[in-house]
Amino acid sequence: MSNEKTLGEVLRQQGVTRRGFLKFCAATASMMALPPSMVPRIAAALEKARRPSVIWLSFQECTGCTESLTRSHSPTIEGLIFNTISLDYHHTLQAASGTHAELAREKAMQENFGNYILVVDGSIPTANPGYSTIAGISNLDMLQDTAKGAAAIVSVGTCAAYGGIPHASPDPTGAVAVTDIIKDKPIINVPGCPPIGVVITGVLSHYLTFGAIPELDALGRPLAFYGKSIHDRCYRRPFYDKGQFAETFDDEGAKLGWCLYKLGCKGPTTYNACATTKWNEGTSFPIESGHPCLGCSEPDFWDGGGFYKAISMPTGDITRTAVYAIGAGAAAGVALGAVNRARKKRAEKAHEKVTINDLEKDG
Amino acid sequence: MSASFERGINAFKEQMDAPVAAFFSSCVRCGLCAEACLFYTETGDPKFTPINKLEPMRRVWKQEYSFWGKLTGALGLSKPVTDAELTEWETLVYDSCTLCGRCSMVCPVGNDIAYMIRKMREGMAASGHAPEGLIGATQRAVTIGSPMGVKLPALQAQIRHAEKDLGFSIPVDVEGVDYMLLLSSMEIMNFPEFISAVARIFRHAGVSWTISSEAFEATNSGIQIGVSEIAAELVERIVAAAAKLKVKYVISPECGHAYMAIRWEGPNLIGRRYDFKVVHILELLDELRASGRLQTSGKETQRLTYHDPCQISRRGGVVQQPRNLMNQIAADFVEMPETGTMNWCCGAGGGVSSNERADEIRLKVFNRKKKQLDVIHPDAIVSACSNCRIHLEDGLEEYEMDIPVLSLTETIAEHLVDREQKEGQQP
Amino acid sequence: MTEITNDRELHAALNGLGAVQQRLLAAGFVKSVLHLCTDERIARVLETAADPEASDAALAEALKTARATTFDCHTRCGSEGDWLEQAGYFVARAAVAALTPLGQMPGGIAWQAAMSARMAQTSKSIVTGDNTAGLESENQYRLLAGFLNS
Amino acid sequence: MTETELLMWARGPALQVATVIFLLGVLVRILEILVLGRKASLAEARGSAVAGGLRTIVTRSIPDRGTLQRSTFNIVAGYIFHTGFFVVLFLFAPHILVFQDVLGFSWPSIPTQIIDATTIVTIIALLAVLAHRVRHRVMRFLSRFEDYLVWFVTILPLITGYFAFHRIGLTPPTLIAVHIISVELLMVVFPFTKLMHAFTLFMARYYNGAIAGYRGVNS
Repeated sequence: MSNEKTLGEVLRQQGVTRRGFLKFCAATASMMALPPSMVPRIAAALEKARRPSVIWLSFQECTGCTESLTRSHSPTIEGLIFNTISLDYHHTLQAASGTHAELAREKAMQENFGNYILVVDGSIPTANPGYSTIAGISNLDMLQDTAKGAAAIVSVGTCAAYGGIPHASPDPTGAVAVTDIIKDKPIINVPGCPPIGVVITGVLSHYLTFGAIPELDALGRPLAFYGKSIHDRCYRRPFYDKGQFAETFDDEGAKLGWCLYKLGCKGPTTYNACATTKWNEGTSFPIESGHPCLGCSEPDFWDGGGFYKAISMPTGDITRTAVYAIGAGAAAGVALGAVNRARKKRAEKAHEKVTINDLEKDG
Repeated sequence: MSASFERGINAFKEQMDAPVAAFFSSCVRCGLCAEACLFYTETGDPKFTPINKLEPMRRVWKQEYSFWGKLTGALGLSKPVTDAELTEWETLVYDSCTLCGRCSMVCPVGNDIAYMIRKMREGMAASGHAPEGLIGATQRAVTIGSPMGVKLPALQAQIRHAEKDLGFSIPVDVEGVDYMLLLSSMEIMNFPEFISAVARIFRHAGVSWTISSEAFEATNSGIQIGVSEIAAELVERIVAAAAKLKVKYVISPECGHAYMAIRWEGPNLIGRRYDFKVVHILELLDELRASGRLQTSGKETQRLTYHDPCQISRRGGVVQQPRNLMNQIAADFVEMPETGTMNWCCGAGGGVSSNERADEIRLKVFNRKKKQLDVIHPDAIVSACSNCRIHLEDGLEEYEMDIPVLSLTETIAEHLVDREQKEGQQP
Repeated sequence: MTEITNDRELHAALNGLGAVQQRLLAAGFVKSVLHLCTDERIARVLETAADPEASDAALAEALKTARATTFDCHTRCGSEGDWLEQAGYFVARAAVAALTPLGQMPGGIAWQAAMSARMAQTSKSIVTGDNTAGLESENQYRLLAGFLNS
Repeated sequence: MTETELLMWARGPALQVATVIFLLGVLVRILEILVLGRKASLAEARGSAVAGGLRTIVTRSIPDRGTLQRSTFNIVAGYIFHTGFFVVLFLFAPHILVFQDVLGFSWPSIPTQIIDATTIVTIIALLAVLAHRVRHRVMRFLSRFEDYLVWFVTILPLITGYFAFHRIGLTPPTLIAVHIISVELLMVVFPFTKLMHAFTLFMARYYNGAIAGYRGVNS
């Protein structure tokens, strides 16, 4: 694919009007929590941006991230923007296969060395490189090799960002995140299982607009999308504050749309844009559909003690432990009490009668 | 044999029981008990904080009776109590605690601190840390029969004197009567009017009573110094006399700790129940009043207040009776602020008055009583304990307050309706 | 010729008297047992009490001294009692009664002085062992009768 | 250790251990007291010991007027922090969920805004209590290391809880883990310190009231 044309040219070729373009820029700005004054700058930058080469590597993954991306809002401005990059390598989407496919990757790497964007989905097995290979190349080797010439890396999905489900206990493959392997490149984590399509494109837009990676949180996520917790933006939040909770999935509270905290919602500890951006063309998001947030954009969300148990809940069976402890405590208490009684009895036995002649010490 | 540190520690161990353990376990060191103790409020010295007075005993409890204490003890992390510490605590346990139990009413977790001080004194006495004055009183109580050395001839002289004044005889060693009256040495020595007053009231009310020549002393130095065996011996004398005279009741006189000793501690000291009942003189008087057998005429017009002796009201439960009696004979009976079971101690109970070393502090802390009196300005104070009376007089003198102190029983006797009149009224 | 033969008459007669008269009589009661008190202060205050012309200020001062004396010689609870000292205490107490302003002593000032004087005598008799019960009261009856008849 | 591992440790093994130490310790302490026993009084009763004991358990929560006047600050601050602590502990929805998990039953929660405000007030009251302890001559005199330790482990869950609720400083799972660990610290320290008063005060009040009630006194 050619990457000679600017984004503006491509968009016009595709019949996108100036107005539609600006609308997209405004939407992007708002999504990234940028002030409206930034819209012209985004427009100008995108207008001039050259279609960058993008190499997409899929490791231990389920293709859910790609599904999210491709099935989102089609045909939409995100779809167009997708067309505006030069996706030079992507297992699922590229036409080429086998040797040709790998050649495409190598070619893109050579031609755009130092400038291409590397997108990774899926985690990297480290227990044994043979657990996941592409064209005989281990994921680890391929990642290290491809990362060398990348301008920036975008870890799409929780697996690439934090190890995700392959990393979940007992983690047979020794799955790790991109950040565990690559230390010398700017890396943007776009976690989620899957991430929201619009967020993926939004991150790319930002990079195209500003030529730099966006501001990230401590977990490497763009603050623009991951700056607020689901809980903070959740439309059911007032129920939480008022103490109105659904106790089961079919009780009155659930029907009335009360807070799902007691059903294990991870909203309070999950940072993502679901509650505002929503899914399926802004239709809804899991909580809106009556299901608690799983916390999929957080590290180790699979090992958080169960999807239907609140994050503050004991993981084990405390009741049983308590019963044993009470039993043992009762036995120990009675035993120690008996020792004390015996001690008192001994003291009583050792008592020597105090008479009026015993009230002063000798000497 | 003599007192020894080991015997003292052993006594501490003997004294531990569930209440003590619960109390020590519960203390959060909030310091509220300090504000309930006149020895703290009037000196401002935190060492007088009631719970601090128990510190050596608390450590013995912790080290001997709690698993955590035993564990730290085994690891050499806890410091055993020393004899020097007991010496240091001697003044806190005997000189600056009257066992008044006001702290026990205030403690938010419910610690009965006075209950524990009483127990702690067992160990202090056994370890030779009792004050000289109390040792002397205890020795006299056992050998002579009175802590003040009052012998039978002295009582007999007072009785003769009273009989002459009264014009009728006072029953001594009369078998088969209902009541046996006990007296405190203080009454025999300092307030012999009490004997006449009781005699007049009982004659008026038709109470059949007697005084025992073998056990007339009500006080019990044993419970003050903290030696249960001695206390028991003194109680046994009364029990024997009561049995000999076959009385139904034994009357505890106007004395605080005597009531505690004979009414509440007595049966537990001797390890068996009595065959008779113990009543406080005020209980009996109120009963006579209620049943109409005690009739008074006229009321004191002076502004009178009633000082609750701690062992009679807060620790003894005779709270309402004196008030009924006061209302019977006083037109202007006014309560001190914080009265009844919350009354402030005069500062000399619990053996403090027998202990010369405590003279200075007991007068100093009387200031608390002064503050109470300053609020109501009574013309006279009525009380029901010779020791309270003497100390109130002492304290009032010290603070240059001109308020007479009266005995409730004696004041009632002043208001008795004439016997002839009373008989005339009866149908 | 008035005669006083018992306490009831004594009490009634005493309380029928005025302040000065009561004080003078009370001083007489104290005087007859004064030898039982070793504290010189009591003898001094007694002079004031026996002075019909004594000023209120002098009386108040004397009362203060008498009171202080009682506190110095009473027997504390639990301390070893000495009946001779105790006799002195009752003399002092009688002096206090004598000097107390009328109406501030329940039972009357002369009456209380009489009672305390008797107790002083009884205290002494406890030591000496002689049966003096009643002697002091007879003496008081005579004193009062003499006073009333003079 | 990742933050999730820390959280899982706090919710899992650490909680198990803390529960065992807490319950075992508390039970031993209580039984050590009870088994020691006390002699029944042989004196004739004037009132009911049982009624007096039960009565004092309740009435001792209300200070007498004189004490309230003399120790107003101590009592008011004490009341606020105790009440606040219990409100936050027992009426915050996530806490109730934990109790429900262990006990099998639950009760209604109160709005989080109230919990939030209560937490602040409780923290302030605890700070005031500490200042009072350091400055008041009696409390300073009586205080030992244990008193400061107990204060620390009491205020810690409130502070960590506040931080966790508002997600201040660290990532939420870490904050929650720290909060849970601070509670576990409180549980572990509990049986070895005066924190035991939360249980033994009922015994102490009962005995106090029973001793007095037997004599016909309302203590």
